[in-house]
Amino acid sequence: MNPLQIELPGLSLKNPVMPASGCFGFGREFSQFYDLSVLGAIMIKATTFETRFGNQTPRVAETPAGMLNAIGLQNPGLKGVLTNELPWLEKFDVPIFANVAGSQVEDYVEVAKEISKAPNVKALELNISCPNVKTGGIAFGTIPEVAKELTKKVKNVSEVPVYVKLSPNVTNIVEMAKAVEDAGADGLTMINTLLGMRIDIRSGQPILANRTGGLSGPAIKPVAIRMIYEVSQQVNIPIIGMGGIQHTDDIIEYFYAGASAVAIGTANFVDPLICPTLIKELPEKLAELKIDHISEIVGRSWKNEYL
Amino acid sequence: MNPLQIELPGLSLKNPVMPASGCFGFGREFSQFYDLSVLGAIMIKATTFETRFGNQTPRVAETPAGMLNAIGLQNPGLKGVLTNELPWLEKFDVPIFANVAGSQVEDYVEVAKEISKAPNVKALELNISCPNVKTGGIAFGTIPEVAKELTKKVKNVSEVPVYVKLSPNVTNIVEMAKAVEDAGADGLTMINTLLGMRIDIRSGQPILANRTGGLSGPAIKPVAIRMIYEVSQQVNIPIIGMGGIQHTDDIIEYFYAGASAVAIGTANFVDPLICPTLIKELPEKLAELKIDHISEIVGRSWKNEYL
Amino acid sequence: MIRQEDMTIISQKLIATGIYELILKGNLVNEMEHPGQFVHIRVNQQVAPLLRRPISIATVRQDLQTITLIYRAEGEGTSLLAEKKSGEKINVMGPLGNGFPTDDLRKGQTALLVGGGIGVPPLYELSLQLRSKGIEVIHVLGFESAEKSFYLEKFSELGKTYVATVDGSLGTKGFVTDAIEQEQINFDCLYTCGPLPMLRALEERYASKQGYISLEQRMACGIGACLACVCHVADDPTKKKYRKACSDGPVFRMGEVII
Amino acid sequence: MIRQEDMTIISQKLIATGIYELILKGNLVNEMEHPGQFVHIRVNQQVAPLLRRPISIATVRQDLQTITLIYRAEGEGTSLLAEKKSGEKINVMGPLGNGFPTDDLRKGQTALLVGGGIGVPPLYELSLQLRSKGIEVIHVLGFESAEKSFYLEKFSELGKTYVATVDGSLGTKGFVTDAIEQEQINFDCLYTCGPLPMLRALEERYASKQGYISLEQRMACGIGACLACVCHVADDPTKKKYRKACSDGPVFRMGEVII
Ligand SMILES: Cc1cc2nc3c(=O)[nH]c(=O)nc-3n(C[C@H](O)[C@H](O)[C@H](O)COP(=O)(O)OP(=O)(O)OC[C@H]3O[C@@H](n4cnc5c(N)ncnc54)[C@H](O)[C@@H]3O)c2cc1C
Ligand SMILES: Cc1cc2nc3c(=O)[nH]c(=O)nc-3n(C[C@H](O)[C@H](O)[C@H](O)COP(=O)(O)OP(=O)(O)OC[C@H]3O[C@@H](n4cnc5c(N)ncnc54)[C@H](O)[C@@H]3O)c2cc1C
Ligand SMILES: Cc1cc2nc3c(=O)[nH]c(=O)nc-3n(C[C@H](O)[C@H](O)[C@H](O)COP(=O)(O)O)c2cc1C
Ligand SMILES: Cc1cc2nc3c(=O)[nH]c(=O)nc-3n(C[C@H](O)[C@H](O)[C@H](O)COP(=O)(O)O)c2cc1C
Ligand code: FES
Ligand code: FES
Repeated sequence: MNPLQIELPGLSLKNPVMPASGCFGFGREFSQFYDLSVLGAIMIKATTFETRFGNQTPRVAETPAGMLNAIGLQNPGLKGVLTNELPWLEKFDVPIFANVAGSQVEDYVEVAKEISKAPNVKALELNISCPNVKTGGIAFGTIPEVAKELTKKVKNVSEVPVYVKLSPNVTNIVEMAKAVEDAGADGLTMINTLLGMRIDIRSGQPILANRTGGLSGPAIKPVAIRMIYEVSQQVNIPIIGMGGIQHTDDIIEYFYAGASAVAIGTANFVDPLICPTLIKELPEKLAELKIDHISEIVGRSWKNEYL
Repeated sequence: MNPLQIELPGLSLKNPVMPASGCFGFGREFSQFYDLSVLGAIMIKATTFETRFGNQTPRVAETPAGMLNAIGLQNPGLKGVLTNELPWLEKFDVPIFANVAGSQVEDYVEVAKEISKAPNVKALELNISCPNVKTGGIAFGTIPEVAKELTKKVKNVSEVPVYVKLSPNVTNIVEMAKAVEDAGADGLTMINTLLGMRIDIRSGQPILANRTGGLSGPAIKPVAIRMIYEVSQQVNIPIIGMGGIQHTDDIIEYFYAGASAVAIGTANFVDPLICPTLIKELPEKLAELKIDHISEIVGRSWKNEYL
Repeated sequence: MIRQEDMTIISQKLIATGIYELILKGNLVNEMEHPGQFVHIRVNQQVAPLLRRPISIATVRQDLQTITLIYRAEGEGTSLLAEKKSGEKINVMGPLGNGFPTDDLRKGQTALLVGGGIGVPPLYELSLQLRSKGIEVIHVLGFESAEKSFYLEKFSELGKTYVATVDGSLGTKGFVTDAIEQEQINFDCLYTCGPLPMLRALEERYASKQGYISLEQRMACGIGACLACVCHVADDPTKKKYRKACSDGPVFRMGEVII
Repeated sequence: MIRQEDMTIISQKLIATGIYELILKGNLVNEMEHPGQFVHIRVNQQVAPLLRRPISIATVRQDLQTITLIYRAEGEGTSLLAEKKSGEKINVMGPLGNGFPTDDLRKGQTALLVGGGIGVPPLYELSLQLRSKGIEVIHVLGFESAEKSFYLEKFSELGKTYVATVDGSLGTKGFVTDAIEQEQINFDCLYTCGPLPMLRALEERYASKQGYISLEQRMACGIGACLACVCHVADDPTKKKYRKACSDGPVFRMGEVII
């Protein structure tokens, strides 16, 4: 038995480790380093209806154990992704999560409808939480009713399961999670980045051209773990956890908190081989901890709470 | 002219650097290391009406560039603080911010009323944002209307200016800030800790006995800077900034973001001399950056935005 | 007085599987007197690991101005510490806490020193000081396995030394309590340091005896300011009295606090 | 092919105020060909500093299997790098990006190499390679001050070398553009690397000439995946075309991208 094999709504994965959206492009660059077929899945860069250039540079800034980014959803647009990126990815034996973004409901719906027809797209990841887009973006991710409506509309048109990516920049993450579950979401992915800023000491100005950006990396892991711990106890759909994962210990921590799979973002920039390395090390770590199958430990931190 | 001397509602400080509440006890331990009179002010440990033991241990856990704590407002209670702690602090030439906490409105009001009469208490810091107390605590800090009501009631009884300490665990920090400004708050202190968790790999259980805790330290600085940047543009009361300060560069960054003074929390645990060291180094840093007086640079990041 | 100092590493040696012996030199040694006190170490100047690490003082050599620490390299901080080489400096705060009282016993009486794993190191200086007062010492040291045991010869030079290992690879198979019973050891005062379950077992068995336990707690400040490391006081119906392991402890009279 | 390797530090020297020369050895050197390419360095294995640091390759010695990097120790990452000693290992990813094309010029033609501050290093390998093709090289190097200048003799050995310093402590007082005008330098192709204002000034003045600029941008991945380092393409009315400094650059034909 493969101790890493997992089943999620709409897809069966050879392992629970996948690169997070926006940290892996459409895979081309990383295919120089390894065969992408080893991955559990790939979450591709956000796709919007129109081609987008995104924000001005600088678009990244380092922070203590973290980084800020304000890429601004740069992507080749629905047509570009359907024509050039997804077909290229077909040569790998790996399911794709298509990260769907937009400025208005119609954009999301149109992208979801079309991209969910691509043969290797096995699930959508509804990005209602990108902090770096001025129009709309963030509101979808912070008002439960709005998130619910959007999720419903996307569910109506999608040919594949829909996962909703939650923003951590909210007072009540459980409320958001329940709203999208009610709307029919098949799963959750969390967390997106925390809104942050860094100011340059010489110029007195924010380093990012967009001024604020999204905080990712190890710094945010405790916030992500806490949110997954809270949400996983209150919903009945699986969670793909992310935020600062660098080691197999981090993966185990996410599972204990309540995640059923994990995604690796920022760490890909530090070590392009991080995903295959973690996939390789994970069975050993499980053996060391006397865990037969990774699914056993989903939510262990709260399932054992009253033992 | 002293380039560090600043004026805040209700107090005139010889410098803008003070230890943050809960990270300095009532000063006794640090008085072994240096003369507390060098400090701009002292924010003492939260005082509640009753004596509190707080949470079970473990109460702290380390995280990447940060730490979690769930002390649970352990303190000797109003009477203990008035009898033993504040009189002892009188031997130092340093104004005290009394951090006021409670589980219900009446507690806050009672503590505020009495503690604001102490001769060395020059301001109150209303702690509406402690994430580690089960009853009430957090709600005061996340619902604008509730925060507003509480602030009004405390303002009514306080003999000294009232600063309100904001929680970062909210969707809209500006809304919270405006609510307490409307209620008559004289200033803001921000940020309190982000709610987080860490799970032990061996046991599968959260490290903290309280399960969740408050994240502090360098990891949270980008979030604090962003919030102060947003809030300082929307309110007319001064902000005392805190979150991960370790170097004079960090202090400058907080001022650029919009803070008028700063507090040092977690760094006191790493280096008990951090406050006097930063106070000593700050004039040099200002000279290097060609800043005549620290007040000049409050909000520079957004004041120059359209130059 | 508690101070911070950049102490110089004189030597760093692997003495058992995962266990290092670190010798540090500096003026701070002048302040160190009591066995059972500890130092708080900053392993680097970066933001991670953020907090200091508490490590007991295993021996003090005033003549050489050195202290010896023995620690297990396991997590992030101690693993980084293990990479340091002699000649490098390391920031140390100390001495912290109150040590084991050695005045309760008279010459000729017997002290039983019971250590478990990384609780063993502070007992070495304690044993030295008790011996120098003419007190007889018996050691019972518990380890996971033979390969993780250390300082057995050194302890043997000071007094009878029994060992228990969980896997039975050395001495009695089992826990220190098994060894004590097996050897039917008699003593006037118990001194112990190690994992909580061990301390609890000893406190229960020897409740009627005089003894001191050294308590491990997760710490932040190490000086009594943050209240991370508190424990309840025994027989306190208000449940509001407390002691801080860092500044009131880490050594407490058996029965003084709830463990 | 791009790879990661733990390269060995052969030497690390302070060569000017705040400027270090670092020589690294490893198999990765086999992959390095083009002047203007860079490596992406992980200064330690901790979580902070989190990101790699991009540093240009200043020279390659295939025979010795070494590369030389020249960098300014200023921020957190480069300051930690400066503490490393020979014998230590350091994780290097590279070679990254496309270098300066050297095929545009014929033997006997003249190349003008203009560098500013830490933009100077990649020009050294470029100069070596141009010279080996029989192309004449002229260098104009700008620094803040004499004490921050470096490699002047080495450049002089390859061709005429003019210096400009902001404070006038060496060569022409002012910027590289002042020096070029003062010396009335003629050339067939311009190669330049340095701060943005310098690049802009050169592009403006020599718009009609052939030339290549090497662009600095804040980077995360360094391999073209994160889109941190993009720039707009010139003459693109849609404003949606872009180039990535890390993988399409860092060297661009003058006028190709908006800087
Ligand atoms: C008073 C006292 C004396 C000690 N003396 C010794 C000694 O002589 N030799 C020795 O090997 N160990 C000793 N310890 C335990 C030692 O402090 C921990 O093993 C060490 O802090 C773990 O750090 P790490 O970097 O390996 O682990 P990490 O997991 O990286 O530590 C993360 C955080 O948790 C804390 N922590 C983790 N485990 C423990 C623990 N068991 N006790 C307290 N804090 C912990 C760390 O201090 C740090 O803040 C002592 C502890 C105390 C409180
Ligand atoms: C293609 C390329 C080649 C380079 N070649 C050299 C070289 O040969 N020698 C040299 O000294 N410098 C070079 N630089 C600049 C060098 O990368 C930065 O000076 C360095 O990253 C700053 O790191 P730090 O740790 O000192 O600063 P920190 O302030 O700690 O850096 C924080 C973050 O900002 C980034 N950053 C800060 N300043 C710059 C900058 N000027 N350019 C790009 N990123 C920056 C860092 O990479 C890091 O991600 C090059 C940059 C690029 C893009
Ligand atoms: C440079 C960068 C770009 C990102 N772009 C996207 C994106 O397009 N869509 C999305 O849903 N999340 C995006 N994210 C968020 C990540 O997918 C992930 O949720 C977050 O970074 C936390 O994981 P990490 O700490 O492992 O990076 C981006 C993150 C980074 C750092
Ligand atoms: C151990 C600990 C205890 C704290 N106790 C209090 C408290 O009693 N009242 C309060 O308002 N804030 C408390 N805080 C929050 C700090 O005052 C400060 O807002 C926060 O830690 C961010 O600053 P820092 O990153 O510099 O620590 C506490 C923080 C820590 C780490
Ligand atoms: S560790 Fe801070 S009070 Fe003990
Ligand atoms: S640095 Fe990531 S695309 Fe250039």
